[in-house]
Amino acid sequence: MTQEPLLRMEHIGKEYFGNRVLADVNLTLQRGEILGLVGENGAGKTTLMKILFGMPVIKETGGYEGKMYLDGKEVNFDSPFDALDGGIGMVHQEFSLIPGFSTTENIMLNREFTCYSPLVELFGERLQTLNRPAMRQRAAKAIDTLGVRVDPDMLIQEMPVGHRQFTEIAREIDRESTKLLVLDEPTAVLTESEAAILVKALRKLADSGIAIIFISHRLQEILDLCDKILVLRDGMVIKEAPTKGTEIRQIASWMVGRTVEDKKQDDAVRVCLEPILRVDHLWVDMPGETVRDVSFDVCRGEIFGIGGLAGQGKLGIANGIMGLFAAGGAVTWKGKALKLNDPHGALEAGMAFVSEDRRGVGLLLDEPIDWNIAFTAMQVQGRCLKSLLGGLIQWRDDVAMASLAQEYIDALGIKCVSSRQRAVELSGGNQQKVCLAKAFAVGPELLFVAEPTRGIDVGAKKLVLDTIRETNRHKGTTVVMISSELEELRSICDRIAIVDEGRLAGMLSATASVEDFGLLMLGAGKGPEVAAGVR
Amino acid sequence: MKARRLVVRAAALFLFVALGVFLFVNGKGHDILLDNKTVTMGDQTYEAFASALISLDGKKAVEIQRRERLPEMLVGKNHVIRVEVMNRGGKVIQTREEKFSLGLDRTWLISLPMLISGDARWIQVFKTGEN
Amino acid sequence: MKKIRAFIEAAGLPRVIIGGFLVLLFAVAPLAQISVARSVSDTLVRMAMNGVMVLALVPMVQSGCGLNFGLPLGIIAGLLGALLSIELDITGFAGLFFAMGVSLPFAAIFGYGYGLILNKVKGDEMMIATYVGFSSVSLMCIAWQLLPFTSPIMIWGYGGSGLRVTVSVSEHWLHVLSDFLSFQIGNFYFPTGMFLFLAFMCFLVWGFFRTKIGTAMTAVGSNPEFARASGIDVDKMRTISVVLSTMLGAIGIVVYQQSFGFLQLYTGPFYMAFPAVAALLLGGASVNKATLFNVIVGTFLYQGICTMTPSVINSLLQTDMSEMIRLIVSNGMIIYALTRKVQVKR
Amino acid sequence: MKNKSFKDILISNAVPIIFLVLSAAAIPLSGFTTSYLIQEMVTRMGRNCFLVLSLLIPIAAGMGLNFGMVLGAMGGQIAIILVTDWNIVGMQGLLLAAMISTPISLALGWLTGEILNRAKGREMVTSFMLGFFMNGVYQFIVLYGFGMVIPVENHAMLLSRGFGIRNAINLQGVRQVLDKFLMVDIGPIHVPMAAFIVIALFCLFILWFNRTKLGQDMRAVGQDMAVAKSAGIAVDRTRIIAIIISTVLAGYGQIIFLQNIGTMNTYNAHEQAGIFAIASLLIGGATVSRATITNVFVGVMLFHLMFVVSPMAGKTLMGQAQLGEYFRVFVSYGIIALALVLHALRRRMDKERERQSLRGGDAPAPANGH
Repeated sequence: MTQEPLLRMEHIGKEYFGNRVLADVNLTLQRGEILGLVGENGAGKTTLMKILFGMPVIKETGGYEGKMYLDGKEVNFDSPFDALDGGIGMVHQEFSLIPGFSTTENIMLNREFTCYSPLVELFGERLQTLNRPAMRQRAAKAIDTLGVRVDPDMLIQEMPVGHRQFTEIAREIDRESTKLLVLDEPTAVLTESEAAILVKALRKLADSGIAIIFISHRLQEILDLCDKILVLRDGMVIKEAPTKGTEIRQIASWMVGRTVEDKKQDDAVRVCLEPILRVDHLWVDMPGETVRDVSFDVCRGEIFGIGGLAGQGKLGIANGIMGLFAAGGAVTWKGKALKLNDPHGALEAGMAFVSEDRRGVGLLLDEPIDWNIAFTAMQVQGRCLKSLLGGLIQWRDDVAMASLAQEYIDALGIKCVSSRQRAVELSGGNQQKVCLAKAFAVGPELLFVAEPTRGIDVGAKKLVLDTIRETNRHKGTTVVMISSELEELRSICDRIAIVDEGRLAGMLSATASVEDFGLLMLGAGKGPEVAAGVR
Repeated sequence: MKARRLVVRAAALFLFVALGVFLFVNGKGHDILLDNKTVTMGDQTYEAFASALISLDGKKAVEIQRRERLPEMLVGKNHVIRVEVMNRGGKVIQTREEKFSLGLDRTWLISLPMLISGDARWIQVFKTGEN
Repeated sequence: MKKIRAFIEAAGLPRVIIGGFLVLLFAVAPLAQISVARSVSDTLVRMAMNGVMVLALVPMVQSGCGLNFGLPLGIIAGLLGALLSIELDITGFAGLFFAMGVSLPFAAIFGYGYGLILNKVKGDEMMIATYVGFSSVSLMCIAWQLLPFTSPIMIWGYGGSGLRVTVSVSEHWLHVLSDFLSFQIGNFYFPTGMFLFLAFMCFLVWGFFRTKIGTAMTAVGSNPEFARASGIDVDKMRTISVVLSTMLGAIGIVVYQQSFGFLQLYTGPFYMAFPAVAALLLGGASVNKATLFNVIVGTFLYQGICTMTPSVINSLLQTDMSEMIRLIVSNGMIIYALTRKVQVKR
Repeated sequence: MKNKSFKDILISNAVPIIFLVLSAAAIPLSGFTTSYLIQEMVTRMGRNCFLVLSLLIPIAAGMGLNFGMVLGAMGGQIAIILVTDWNIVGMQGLLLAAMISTPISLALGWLTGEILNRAKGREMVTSFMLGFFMNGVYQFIVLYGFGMVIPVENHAMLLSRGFGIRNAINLQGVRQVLDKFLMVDIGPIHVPMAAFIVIALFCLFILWFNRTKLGQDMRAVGQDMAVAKSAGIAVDRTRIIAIIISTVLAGYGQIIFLQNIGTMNTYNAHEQAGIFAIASLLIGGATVSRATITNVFVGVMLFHLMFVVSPMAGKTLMGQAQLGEYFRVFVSYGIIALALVLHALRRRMDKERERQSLRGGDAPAPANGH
């Protein structure tokens, strides 16, 4: 008779607004077992954990399918607090610590030990005074359990990142009821030595009977730490395997291995005529997408892809060159040095950018479509303006704006009531088309497109990609496309560079094997042979 | 536990209100008019006397002459008045001490002749506009 | 029922309530032996008097700098212009336009500095604007004492030093704008000149927001990140809007003064921003979106309440409640706008 | 290293130091004697510290300067009007005023808290406007309520029309009862001990409060609302409690202030209470996000030193006392403006630094050169 597993998830599925993100996921976890959960961005890892943790967003978007059992009892958490009570601790990617509090105060946050004070009878529980010595003792014990050295009295804001991570884990395991700990990319911010300490600490925890779900992109860690791995791709379980006997290469191919059925439409071998854009030692300070040192060339007329996992810096490249975030290094455009940190200069030089942050940067949500499409062209190139008083005053030409907008509404098939409709009222796909139209309206020689298909439905995805290809083929626009979806890049690009930890991990032809890409993305394949093509 | 807390809170609220009432009564300032005029109440006439020393609550005495009306201030409810009637030579000829308590009205009139004669109506609420 | 709800939604609840209240006031005015024609006329005069100052808030709202509680800065510039024009003894239209003309460079300089500050404190503009306004007014209190003006109209005759608290414009340009082309029918007086001027200023602002820069400014207010990505210098646009707001404030106070008859120095400009802000919000503007329509409707409603409550309520209830009603309506309006869910996007 | 920390101390205490220097320069110009100045300072400390202390708790809860404290002051004033009318005198009157102000301030504080929870991120400007708004309501109550709805016995307090409180009322019943209760003479200086004892008790309360669970929760909420919420702290409720405490205490503070002055400016005493208290706190070196008890004492002292000295210094310097008076008004507003600007700048710099730390350690140094 087998022991009832600690956690059993059966046939879990989830749809967001008709968009399926998880389908039929099964998972079991024994006490003291460590499960490595891997998958590309958007594979459904986070959603799965949100379901487990009872995040309100799941309920608000219509709940989930399937059943969860904890200790053999069916559970359905209404809120993260229920999940905590149920014995699930979660360490999120972003720190959830109070910066001005000490380690002890953070570990004991809202679970402080208190002493009775008579005023409680009058004004309620919260007028008890804190029992700091007891708190400190308890916190020190929790830190000890991890087997690390963290000063219980040090303020979080003065701590190295690694210690913050330990503090957060200590808080989760300090709860008496914690049976299962979920760690979402805990090592992403750690140095290698810190990560090693963490891995050791987690092992120790598991030995004490706590089950752990460990999410990471660093496959070596997964192999070192976990008992078994679960690979998710496109919301489905691709593979469940014990770590013993599994190799990084295998995992990588499971993760990214979609068969390329999408044959290239024009297979003519395209040769690089001349580099139109030359990037030397670029660094970009974009929060969460830091670029450290990147050099590459883009050829005139090609579609150049930049791939890599989220947070590795691929988005930073475009944002940096377009002047949206502080950048340094040298960028040469058509033989001339491009001034960095100057969005106007980049636009004037003939580049355009479709931002990944559609609603934040890409659109004027409260303004009509024609404003959105014509604005950049008007401001940079003086289009859609009419001169009054002999050019003294430049007035907005609403008619010209409307006709320009209409042109793209027709060309891209933007579904809207009229060009006066406000952008906020459009669907995601149509908003993306408006963003593209805005970039096209400038008539760029080089177009940066970042995550063009994020958050839009399948039909719209194809349309958007086709539009990009069309522009490249017929207008001769050079395109730099940045995407987390490798398949998308492979279907449209000529060459693809993979970025890892703010540096170029390698550059491959779009026809290279999926495994090679996977290895580069996971930072496991740094070697001379794949690094060919990197200048 | 819950019940105890409720009781404690109710008691505190009660104490709060009680203290308020206590302060209200005990801290109320009253204007007292000491009156040494001849008054006629019904068929009875009380003659004012030449002068008297009056002490309220044992404080230093003040002297009042015939047909005078002196304002004094008292705080709280219960008080003692002591009147020493003097003859023309300044000699005390009669002493009388009375306890009295004041209601919530602000201004009170004490008729000294009536007090000395023992008429119970010696202290009355003084209404502005009358007299 | 549905139609009514839709109407309320479209017009905004406060506007409906205040509008209804105003209609009620006009309706009961005859009962209180108040001439409706006279009241309407008063309302219009005050509306034209204050219109430009309310208009002065629009550029900053549109560029995302929030409500310009720092309007006193513009008012100070306007006062300087007006004082100079009186000092030089220029009368009539010449004096009025001289005052405006001279106040503009002052306003531009003040606005520029003020804009620089506001660019450094994005997100906290309103509170800082309020105190920049307050402290500049109190600083000018010192200046009014020290500035070497000599015209006997404005300095204390004896026993005091510095400028008077109120300086009359009656010998220079009282009502020159108000009376321009004005007409009177019975009790009804219409200050045509002021309305023409207000219309002209509105036209200028309207025209400005149709220019390339004006369009860019609107985009900055709507989404600064978008504007930056389109190559717009966001800080520059914000500075321009602040300068513009300050300049309009300067012109606004001169218009106000020629109708009011006095310059109010010292603590006079202290609280002048609040009625203007309340009027704009009453007109349906939000913290980050305002139109000329909001200006006109808001000023009319607000000044209507200010004109009607003293006369009607006083004569009906025999008490003067107007000041409180004004305080409650105007500040209540501002709080309502601040606590609305739709907040300034950053 | 040591040099740097000295410089840091100078920078972080720039505001109080500047004021100290300014006042030091102005004292000889004013011509006041030392003993006069000390007496003034002692009196004014006793009068104002309580009001300023009431600002501390919302700052700890991350709600900035509580411009809504004027609501508490209004509550205190209404209580004082009632007590004066009922002619409850002496210590009893003072205590009763405090007791009456409590429920009023409680309600007003709750209202403020509710409204501020709807305006997160712009608490200060909202509480500021709320002060103006409630000023209208206060006027309504005092000008019409008293004598019409609330019976007033003492007709001397009413306007001649028969209702509404006069512009200035005489608080003879409670005048300086707290100050005189335990007046101790130290040399030529009269020290109102009782007032200082009350203030000391308040300080102890704050210190004790900081050690309670509620105080801990407030600091957590003040530093990071989202984290506090995810840890299960009732953020909105905690914020409301912070404002309620501040409002109630501001009511007491205003009562203490008024008993010292002895007369009340019915229609603007509360406005001044707010502005002077906030300016004092800031002059003491506090910021919008951090204030200590020391800031309060230093601030009250420096602010009032300037307040006393500047008219006479103005007179000596320029021949006009009026100038000095304008100057101190300017300083009150100017210091608030400056503190707000500095706060905004610092917040921006912190954000910047946060980002710098995200930047890879081996990235080329930014800013210079590029």
